[in-house]
Amino acid sequence: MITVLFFARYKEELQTDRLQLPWQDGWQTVGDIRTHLTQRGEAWTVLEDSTLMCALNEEMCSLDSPVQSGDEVVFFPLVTGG
Amino acid sequence: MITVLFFARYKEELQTDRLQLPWQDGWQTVGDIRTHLTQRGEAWTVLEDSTLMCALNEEMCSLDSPVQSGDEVVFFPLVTGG
Amino acid sequence: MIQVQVQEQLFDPGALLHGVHGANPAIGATVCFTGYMRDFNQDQQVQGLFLEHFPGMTEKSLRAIAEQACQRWPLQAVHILHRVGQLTPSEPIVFVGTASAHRGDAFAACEFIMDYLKTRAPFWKKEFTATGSYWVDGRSSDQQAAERWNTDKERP
Amino acid sequence: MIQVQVQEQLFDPGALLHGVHGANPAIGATVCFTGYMRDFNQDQQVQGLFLEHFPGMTEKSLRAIAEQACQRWPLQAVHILHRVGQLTPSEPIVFVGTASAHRGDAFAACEFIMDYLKTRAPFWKKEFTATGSYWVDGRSSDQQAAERWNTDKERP
Repeated sequence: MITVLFFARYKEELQTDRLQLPWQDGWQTVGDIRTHLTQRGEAWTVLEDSTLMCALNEEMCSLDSPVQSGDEVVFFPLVTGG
Repeated sequence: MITVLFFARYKEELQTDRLQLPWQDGWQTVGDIRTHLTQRGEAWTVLEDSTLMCALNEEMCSLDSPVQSGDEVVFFPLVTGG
Repeated sequence: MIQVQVQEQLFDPGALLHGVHGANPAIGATVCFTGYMRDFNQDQQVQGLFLEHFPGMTEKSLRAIAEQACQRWPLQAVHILHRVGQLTPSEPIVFVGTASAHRGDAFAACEFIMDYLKTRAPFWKKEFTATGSYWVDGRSSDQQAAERWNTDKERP
Repeated sequence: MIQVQVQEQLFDPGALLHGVHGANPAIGATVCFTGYMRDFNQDQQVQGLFLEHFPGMTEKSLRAIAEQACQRWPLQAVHILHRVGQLTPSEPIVFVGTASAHRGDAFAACEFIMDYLKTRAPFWKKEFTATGSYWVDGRSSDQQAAERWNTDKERP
């Protein structure tokens, strides 16, 4: 199982802030989770955003970061605090 | 007539904060006033300080700045405010 | 020495400035940045701002940025406060205060923290205008400002 | 928009910070530097500080520095306050506050003003220690800090 969270614009466009995905053999990186989601259809292509940022278990990560079952993966647009 | 002011360390070492010098033909620059003063004797060599700063009529200036009778010339060490 | 706060409530930047110095006689310099909500952005009048964040990560990421600053410069105090939720124009959004024996370190650390906060802390702004509400886009100038610090030099 | 004060009395840096913003909704960022008296310098405990200045030139030179900053960066407010006379440890000596739409301009202007103030405003410090009183020497690092700004670049 992988928990996926979305924030800000992604959350609104996907109309969801949280998903639970049953673990699939072959998943190796955060990027694989993204690819899985973008194949769900039109709305999900928002995650192909070139400035997409991601976090793994509450730490910033890259799309290359390895995932395993039980992880929490978060996708969000460029941050704009301050 | 030239009015000369001293501040901080110079003022203490010279034991004066203000002089009036009768105008002398041949004076052209602030540097000429300094040379005149350093020739007064031992204590006055404090003005040969390589980091000496100067002001002319309440504006920072250089030793090359031209003077004329009636001017106020000020000599002081490197400033240390802030 | 490091203090990090994330809160909805309005705060008083002047009171925080006093806290950064804290009457510590070893401190020679404090630099305090305050970011305020403007009523104008991208040619539009802005009436309100909503600041979303990722609660699990927000304080952690601010603390990590403060710790990096303390490793780069000798600091006596770092205080970061960032608001979340609903804001109105002229309200303070963020405060970053740094204290050091010497001014150069306090300036560099404060600017470093703001540049990193702008690009590495999980906050997102949504602006409310007469024509609707819009998520604010991240700016490439902010990314560039943060990249200035990627060298070994203490100053960009 | 430019405010310059030279005074003997203690001042409240937090209150000045509020004044720099002044509830102007066009201001997105303020940067406030406060310089404090330290109780230690050059391996000696310092008990007091006397700040001499050249009254005819002091405010004029501070105002000229503020005006140069306003020519280099788009600023909404500049406030410089410098104390003179007798000070005790932990007291604030100098405050420089800048306000701008964007943070980079406020940071650069505030640091520029401090670097110029340190090398171009007629103040001299005399420290009082257990072994006597000493005029503080000007530092070449301050001269170098000021020279960073002599290029056309907005940032050193």
